[in-house]
Amino acid sequence: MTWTWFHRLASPPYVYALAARLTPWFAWPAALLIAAGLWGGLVLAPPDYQQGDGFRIIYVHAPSAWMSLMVYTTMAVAAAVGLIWRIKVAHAIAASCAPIGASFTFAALVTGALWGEPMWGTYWEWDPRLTSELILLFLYLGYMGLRAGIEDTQRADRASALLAVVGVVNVPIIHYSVTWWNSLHQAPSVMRLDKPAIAPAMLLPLLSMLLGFTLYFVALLLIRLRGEVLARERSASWIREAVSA
Amino acid sequence: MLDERLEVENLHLWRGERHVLRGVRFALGRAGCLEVTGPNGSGKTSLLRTLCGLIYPEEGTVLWKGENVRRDLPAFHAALAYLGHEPPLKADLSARENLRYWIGIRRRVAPSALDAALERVGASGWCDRLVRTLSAGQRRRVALAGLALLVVPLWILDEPTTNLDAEGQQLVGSLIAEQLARGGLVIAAVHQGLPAAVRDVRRLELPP
Amino acid sequence: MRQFFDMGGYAAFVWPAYLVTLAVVVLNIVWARRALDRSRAAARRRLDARGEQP
Amino acid sequence: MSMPGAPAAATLASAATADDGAGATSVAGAIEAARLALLRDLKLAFRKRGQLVQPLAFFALVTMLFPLAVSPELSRLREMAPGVIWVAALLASLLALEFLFRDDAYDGTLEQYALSGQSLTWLMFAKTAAHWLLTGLPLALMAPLAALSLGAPLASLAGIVGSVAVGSIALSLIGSIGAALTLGMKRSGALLSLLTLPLSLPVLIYGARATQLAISGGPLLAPLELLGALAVLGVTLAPLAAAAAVRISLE
Repeated sequence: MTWTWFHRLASPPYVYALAARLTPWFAWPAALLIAAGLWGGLVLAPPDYQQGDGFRIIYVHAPSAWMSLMVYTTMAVAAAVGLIWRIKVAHAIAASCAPIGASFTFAALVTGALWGEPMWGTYWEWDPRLTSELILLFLYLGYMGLRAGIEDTQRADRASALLAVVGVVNVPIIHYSVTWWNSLHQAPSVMRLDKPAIAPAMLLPLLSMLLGFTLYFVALLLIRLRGEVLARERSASWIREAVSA
Repeated sequence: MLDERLEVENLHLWRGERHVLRGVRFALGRAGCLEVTGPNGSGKTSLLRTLCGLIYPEEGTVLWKGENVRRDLPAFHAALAYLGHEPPLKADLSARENLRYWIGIRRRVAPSALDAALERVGASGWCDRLVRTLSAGQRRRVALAGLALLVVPLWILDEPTTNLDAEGQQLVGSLIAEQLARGGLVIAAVHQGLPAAVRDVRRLELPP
Repeated sequence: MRQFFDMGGYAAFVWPAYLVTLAVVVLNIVWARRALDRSRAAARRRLDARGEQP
Repeated sequence: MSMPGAPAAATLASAATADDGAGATSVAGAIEAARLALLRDLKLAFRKRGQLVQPLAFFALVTMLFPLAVSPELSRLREMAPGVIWVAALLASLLALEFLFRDDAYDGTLEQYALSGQSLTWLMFAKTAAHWLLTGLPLALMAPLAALSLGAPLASLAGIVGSVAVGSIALSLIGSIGAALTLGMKRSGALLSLLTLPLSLPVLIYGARATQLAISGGPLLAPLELLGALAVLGVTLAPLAAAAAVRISLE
């Protein structure tokens, strides 16, 4: 059957071993790409004509913001798969995502605020992107709170998965409403970031950072996934194998 | 149409770190009665709730008329009456109102049938009092009246005789006997065994 | 070099931003490892507890 | 052995055909079941009127706090009125959410709903509708009083009632998912707000805007339409999610 790969991917022992084997294949390229991105972003890229060297925050802010959204989407997709087909490994992936996503949402907020002070003259501006990011943080916290509140892992998996799916349906609605709201109250004195055509010397480090962070996320996910898979497994024989290894 | 028949294959259930059901299997055909026994915490209630489809087992299947109940849960539930160990009654409604809503949600009930069922369980005198003023045994009787109204093929009962006096226990016995006489199936978790009126009972003992 | 660390006068914003992100990146690695170790310890405990049963 | 009046004479086969009248799994059966579930909740609520008044009293209290905390100047209050009314309404409806499923879960009613063979989605819809009738609608009817006390003109009241009424439909629906997910937890209040409030933000934004336009006499159709869209989306999706959540919580 062509579906055997799917079933194998849903089998905990296989996933546990595979995750352990794959981790370095993501971790090292991630480290290289991030190092290259840092070098390119901090040293090689020229200062922005408007923001001077302050724009260099983009090389950490954009990847963090990207992570916050990508991780949430990954979490919701994994949760939906787990909910529909009752696949434990999918629930394990979703559970692994939340702390990673929440921490990077936090980083995106802090770096956004640090970027805001020199650009807007204030650390916190009720800018639609920052506001949406803040709401996203609350969505992550709610997800983690719900998980923590339910003792039984299986029930926690299913309840939090449903919440993630409801959340991901709502994220675009929330973002749209926040943008709409912001367009009503926009103060004209505030300087806004316009989108200039970005020079390749500026763009390449950014792309390198984005890809590096994505690979780093996969590596992180694989490590966490092993723990979550182990926690969900009942069969003694392979737990023994996994623990002794 | 296939015969009413409940088959349980190799049921495994975990609650947290406890392996509660370890390979439970049985089959029950028309007019079959199964009593589930076992010490406290042996998983009697968990087993019944799994049979109902409320709990999803780790492994194993429950077949109704030869088909996995998960395939069409509403159809299975329409053929099933479940009585948990607490009577599903609202304290702020009278016994009669409770029955009207509880049973009415499943099927149309004529007021005369309602009266008959209440009389049957000896509730005629107090069926218009709020349930919060009734004793535990009286509440159990109201639940039994509901059961009498649910003429469905499969009854799953969790400790149906709790809090009942001798006469009430007999009532449970005759209700079950009637259900069996019309070809229905009964699965009951019990502590002291089913009342004597029920004969030909098979027993499933859950290990501690 | 001095010029590099000065970041054209934006040092007070650029470096904290990088520092926070770096901290999150490193902490995530530490947390993930620790979570894995915890699950392994829990699994080991579960195996021991189940030792008596067949 | 059968006693007089007992339905023992009925065979299972004939009982099955008798059941067809209510249509165990038909749409008509589902609607009848939903109607009964709605009536049951309404009747229960009127038996316990004390609980009914609580969210309303809370709403009135919160709106009263603002003049005391900020300033009794009507011009300033009028500017804040939309925000005050909507935040108070949001919190009041949240307060009532905790009771939405609690009793039903405790006394086994929810279990019987899940095992009734009827669509749990329809039953959840009925419960949410009851919840709106008992909290959202009264809040909408009370909002004009709050608005008047905050200096809103008489002409704005119809718009305020409309926006709170439509918005609270969406709030009840969103809340039903959160309430179903936190079912059976011991201290669920804080978590329930953490789950529900972020999802309620669009309602707050459009609702407050509609109220603001109503007070300033502007055209409030646009935000009202958006509120309506949220309510429609909620009506179609939220009961499904709430039913799934209830099944998970019963496991």
